[in-house]
Amino acid sequence: MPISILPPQPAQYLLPPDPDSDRENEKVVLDEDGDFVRMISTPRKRSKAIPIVTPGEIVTSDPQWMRGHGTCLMRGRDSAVDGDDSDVNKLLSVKPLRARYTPEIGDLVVGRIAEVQSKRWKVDINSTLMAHLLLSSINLPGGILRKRTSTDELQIRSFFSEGDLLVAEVQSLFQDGAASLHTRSLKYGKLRNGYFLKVKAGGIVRGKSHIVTLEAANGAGEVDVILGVNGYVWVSKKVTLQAPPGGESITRLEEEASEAIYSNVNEDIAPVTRREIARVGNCVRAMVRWNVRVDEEVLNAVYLSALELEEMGFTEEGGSSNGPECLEGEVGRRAVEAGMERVREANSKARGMVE
Amino acid sequence: MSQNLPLPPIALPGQPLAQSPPYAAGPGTYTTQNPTRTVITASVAGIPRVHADKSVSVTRPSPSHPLLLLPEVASTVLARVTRLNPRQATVEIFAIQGGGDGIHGGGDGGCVCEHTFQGVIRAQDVRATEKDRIKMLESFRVGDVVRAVVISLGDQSNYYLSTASNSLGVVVAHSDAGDPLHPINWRQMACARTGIVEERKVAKPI
Amino acid sequence: MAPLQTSQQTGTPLSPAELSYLHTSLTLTPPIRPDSRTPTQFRPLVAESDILPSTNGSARMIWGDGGECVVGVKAEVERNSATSVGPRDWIEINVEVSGQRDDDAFLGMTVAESLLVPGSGVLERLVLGERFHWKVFVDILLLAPPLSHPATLLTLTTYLALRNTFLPKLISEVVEDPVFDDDWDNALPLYPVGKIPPPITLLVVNVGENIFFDPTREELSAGDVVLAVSICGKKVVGVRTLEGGSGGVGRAVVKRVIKESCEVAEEVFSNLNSVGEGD
Amino acid sequence: MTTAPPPSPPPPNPLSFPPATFQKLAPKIFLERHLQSTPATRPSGRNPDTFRTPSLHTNSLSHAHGSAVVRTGDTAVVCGVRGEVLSLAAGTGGRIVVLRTGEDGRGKNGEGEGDEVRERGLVVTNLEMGTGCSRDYHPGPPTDFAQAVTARLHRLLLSNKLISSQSLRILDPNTEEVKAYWVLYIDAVVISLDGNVLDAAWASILAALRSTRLPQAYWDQDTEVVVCYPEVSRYKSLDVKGLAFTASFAVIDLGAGKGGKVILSDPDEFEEGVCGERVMVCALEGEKVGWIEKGGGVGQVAEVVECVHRATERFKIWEQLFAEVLGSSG
Amino acid sequence: MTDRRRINGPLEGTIPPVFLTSSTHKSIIKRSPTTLRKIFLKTGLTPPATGSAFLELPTPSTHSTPTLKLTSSVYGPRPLPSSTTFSSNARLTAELKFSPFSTPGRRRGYIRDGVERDLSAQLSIALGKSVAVGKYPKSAIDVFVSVLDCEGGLGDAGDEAGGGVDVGLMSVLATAISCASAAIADAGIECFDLVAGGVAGLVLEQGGVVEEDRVEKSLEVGQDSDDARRGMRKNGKVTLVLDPSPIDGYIILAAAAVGYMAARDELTLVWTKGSMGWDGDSTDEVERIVDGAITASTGVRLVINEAVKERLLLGLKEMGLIRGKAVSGDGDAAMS
Repeated sequence: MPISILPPQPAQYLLPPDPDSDRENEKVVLDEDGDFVRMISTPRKRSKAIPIVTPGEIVTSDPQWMRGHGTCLMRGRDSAVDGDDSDVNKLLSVKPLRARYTPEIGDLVVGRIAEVQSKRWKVDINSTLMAHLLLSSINLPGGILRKRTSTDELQIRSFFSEGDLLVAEVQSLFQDGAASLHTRSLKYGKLRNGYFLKVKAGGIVRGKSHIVTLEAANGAGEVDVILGVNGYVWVSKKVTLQAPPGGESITRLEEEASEAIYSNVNEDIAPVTRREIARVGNCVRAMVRWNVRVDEEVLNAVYLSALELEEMGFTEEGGSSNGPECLEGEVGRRAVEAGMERVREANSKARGMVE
Repeated sequence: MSQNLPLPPIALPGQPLAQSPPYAAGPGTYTTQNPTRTVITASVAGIPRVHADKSVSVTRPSPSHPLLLLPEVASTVLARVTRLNPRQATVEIFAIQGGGDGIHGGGDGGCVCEHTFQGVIRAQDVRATEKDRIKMLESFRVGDVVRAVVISLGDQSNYYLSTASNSLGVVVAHSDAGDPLHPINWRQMACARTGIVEERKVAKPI
Repeated sequence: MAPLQTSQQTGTPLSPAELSYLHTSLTLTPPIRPDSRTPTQFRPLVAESDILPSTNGSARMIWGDGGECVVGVKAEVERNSATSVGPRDWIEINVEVSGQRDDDAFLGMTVAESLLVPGSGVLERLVLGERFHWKVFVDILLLAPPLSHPATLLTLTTYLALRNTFLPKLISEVVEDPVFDDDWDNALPLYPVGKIPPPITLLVVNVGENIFFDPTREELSAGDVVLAVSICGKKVVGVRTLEGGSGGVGRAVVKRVIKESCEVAEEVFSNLNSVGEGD
Repeated sequence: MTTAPPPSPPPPNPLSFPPATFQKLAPKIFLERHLQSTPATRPSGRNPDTFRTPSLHTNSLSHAHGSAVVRTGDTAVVCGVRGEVLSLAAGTGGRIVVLRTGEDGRGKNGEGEGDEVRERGLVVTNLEMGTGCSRDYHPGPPTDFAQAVTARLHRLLLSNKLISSQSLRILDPNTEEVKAYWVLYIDAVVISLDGNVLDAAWASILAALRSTRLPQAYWDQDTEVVVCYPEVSRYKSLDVKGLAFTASFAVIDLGAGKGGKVILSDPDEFEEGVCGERVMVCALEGEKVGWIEKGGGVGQVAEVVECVHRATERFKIWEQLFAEVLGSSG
Repeated sequence: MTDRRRINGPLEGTIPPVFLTSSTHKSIIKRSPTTLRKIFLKTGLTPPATGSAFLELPTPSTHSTPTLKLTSSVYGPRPLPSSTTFSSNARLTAELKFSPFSTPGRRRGYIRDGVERDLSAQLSIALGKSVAVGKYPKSAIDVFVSVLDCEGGLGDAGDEAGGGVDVGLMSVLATAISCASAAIADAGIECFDLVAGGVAGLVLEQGGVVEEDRVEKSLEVGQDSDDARRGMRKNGKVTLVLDPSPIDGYIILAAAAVGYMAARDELTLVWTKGSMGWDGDSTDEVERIVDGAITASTGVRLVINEAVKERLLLGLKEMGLIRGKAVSGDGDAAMS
């Protein structure tokens, strides 16, 4: 079936899998512009119904709460604030679900070069303001110790030019909130060998690890997923740096790698790897679609569930012409649900072991 | 000149001229890949020629619009200074004298641009030595005509130019009073009428 | 100016590596689309019709990527004008893309050309006796432009709205001023079942030897040529070329694109016709 | 490489450039050098008092009532004249002008005629330069220059009273009342521009007007509309009175002792860019002058007199060309 | 819409003349369906432009029939306006404008309308795919086409075309492509191939029944409309006409305009109007009509080739002349 046309339905969200898991203190609420928002530090012991806060709504008048983002004070009282959870802290904020990304120092972001200036790049990181990347904040080919010369300025486009994708860390913030990025690490830099997708900024959890390596199925090798905190995601074939057989020094290795870091040419990627890259991308999209925030553990689980679903032959009901890796619509929901189930099981098992 | 390659007297865009293995694509041509072979094809209307190095080129005979040149890295250009500040001089490039391995760069005299291209000469690119002691006001004045070389395509609005060579620098200048200046040495020019000496980064007269 | 600008608000291009990855994936046999769809598979749509009670026909569609389109059809009685303008003006199409100042020439033209194709028979149904006719206003509002090109979303919504457009039944004589039956149950459909239906336009992109339907924005960028094929029933009623790619495309590909569009369109029609039947 | 006419000061700079580069480098000096040679020659090879040879074609457009293409050198203008009907019936509220054609003596109504054309706006002149005719003009709203030239053309047309309002009136055949007017839309489209657009545009307008044939129209009382006879044989030529031709000049001052002021007839784009001082003379039949414009500098009266002389010479060339192409029936 | 920067007509508004009986232009000379009209094409008529061309169709023209006349000029590569972002490719823009006096019926305004925007966009697509934009970084290539005269059939109000598809705009676009392509070649801008425009139409032969009637009737008696139409078309009443003119008086069922690069056998533009069946066999209508338009454009391509060559030969001659002149001591000037 080439096209599926569905009747409109009220917005659906998958509720957090386990009332007792860590994930539970996140709720879906409505924010200032009537968008859906997600609350952090939502009350644990409150009702199970999705609390939706609308602008102007008084959330609490309890003075022990501190006003955070997305809230304001009205004549001494907090408004648009909700929550009583004290185990994190007393700061209360309402975060819109659909919003631009607000950069914070230390965030790992994926960005796209929007403009090249004489000594810096302007980078689109899904924020209201373009991020800056200074020529001095990147690794130059020829090793870390290489001195920056004025020739580099003239060849600034040979490092990054308009449209190029990169992964970087937010190094500092300017007065106006614009981020300043750096790529001074081998794990940062230009992106190739893969596929870029964009989800809403709130879809990615700020967590420990944003560079996830999945063992892909069907002999596709390893797939790297870079989950930018800003909602930009890069899925690519894992490229391992082959240590030369002589066992040379690590600096030599770095130098060699850095020669290629600004290459625009992809390596050979087998079709089977491409297929799994697409599937991983679909998993991320489906998770965000069904409001499950993406981190390493859940992504892994959802990916496995998606594979299982394919094995079981479950695609769109009645349809057979869909791509087997496709996770649009109902299939995606099933995969995400199964993945969440998997996480829950793992969690309870782990708890069992502890107990 | 080469060897019995039958070329048409006039080539038009899209017209196949030669096969690539023996011959190479020169200015005014491009190559198309067939499954079996690579064909050198004309990309402008003009006279096809085979050169000694087995490259095939197509040149334009039209006298009114001989060449379509764009400033490229390494091409020598003539530019007029339009603005000056301590860090850089903004210029408009009005003639390209070739030099780069430009696709149309066959002509010796280069070409006059129908439209001027904006460029900048940064302070550090004025001369090759003592770069940190360069003063823009002692190198150029607004209205001077400068011979310079393109060092980068630069950003959306400016080409980056350099005059860091003996043959590069101011070639035509006028004094404050409007009299023409002529070069005395590499850093000074004098007025023939009044004898006033002004400072410039002077191009060595050819 | 450029038709694609409506969908690519940011002029930033894709990176060379990204483009080459996409291009290679899409030229494989079988091709791999970034979202694993098969070449002829569309992204799911949410659609409903008869949403605006004060119109003669209306529909709304939402695309997964946030694109949303509303179409309202309104009919008014108009006296045949003395300076013969011809029935071509009896249907007025207005495309408005939110956030865009000019009306979109490309989209408007595409819809108008396919809707008013000679032989469709729709203009004949607008005749009201000797001196009057229906004047139909088709207002197409793209509330939220989708990330890819809006042509498909827009024409599918228009199809739904027109399919559900009813005109009051004329009860007066041919020579009289028109008087209508005020019972809506007796109203006549603008496109009766069995007659030639309204057209839809499918966007098709080819990459190498492969042809893709409902392309996403990045698939459009990687494509060699993008065609908008309008289909009405089993007939092709218009083909237009969209911006994209350098270099031309072989005639065999163009013919194949048109042929496959017809095949795919049949299924799209049958799905569209079932909208609203479920409830 | 040879050197140009002897430069007066000793060459302080031995650098030499190809002429095209030199022209761009120092346009004024380039022009001066050319004019200081003997005989004084302009960069285009013309003498200072030589106009470019004009060519004229008429009636080559299918949908205009009159049309002409004028080319002088590299400046080319296409002009189309199109008549549309302005109805004076209901809606104009009491502004119906009743004029009996019988008593329309030229002397008596001479003044009123021009005013009728002017007041009702029966002539609509426009000059379009956004056609890619030259690198400086882009599509879109007309530039200041285009607007200024349009205004000058419009003024010339009205002030020379070339079009009699009589030929624009559409009458009720029974009462001989004026019920409607023809409005002439005169659109001059510049397709190639190398200076002096005014002369070429004006000539194209005049030729287009003289070639204009309007359908025979009358006021139909029953339907209250203006109706035209379709037969081409019943089309009538527009009554264009007399001839008038403009001649434009640019003036450059080479300085005392170096040749003084030089008047350049029919300047091209490059010369217009260099010379600030301009003169325009509109010459009429019988060695009369209809309009003189002078600006951009201070000049001797003799200069203007010289221009007038050249303009009357130029008039004869145009007159002959018009006679050849349009026939002598003025 | 009033335009304050132009002189406008009377505020009351004017209407084009209304005639007692409508006179329609019908061409007297009937061509055979596969004969193309003769084209006059000359390059270099707008010397200030980098490249230019003038096209007239048909030639020789007679006073009684309307003609299609357009000029095209090309500028560039020239610097992009400073407001645009860096581009490693040239940006090609095309602007097609109808002159106020070019169309039948009403006088056309100066402000760009939807038809002009649409044709301009299609023109830039057709040409842009042929130009080697990668050779000209940071530059703009601007193509202008002015339609001075056209044959009608534009689908405008008051411009009836006998119930079929209007091919006026299609032939304007196709000739604009050819003319602009010649101008691009004249300019010496590098391109993969020259694009020629061609139009073909499926025409209901004289005496055939206007299609909609037939469809309606067959539906009423419960027949499958497609079968009826296909039957009708297969019975030989439908002919393929190359280069149909709006004044030929044909009833055109479907028409296609293409931009075609003959040396590479590639299409840069396809635009069809009217309904075409696709019944799978090799003789179906889409195939016929696209192939027909390609055939038409191939004929036009030969004219473009000749026009471009002619100008080149002229250039060669001029070069000779100029060399002679330089020897006699004119031309160069020393710098002071």
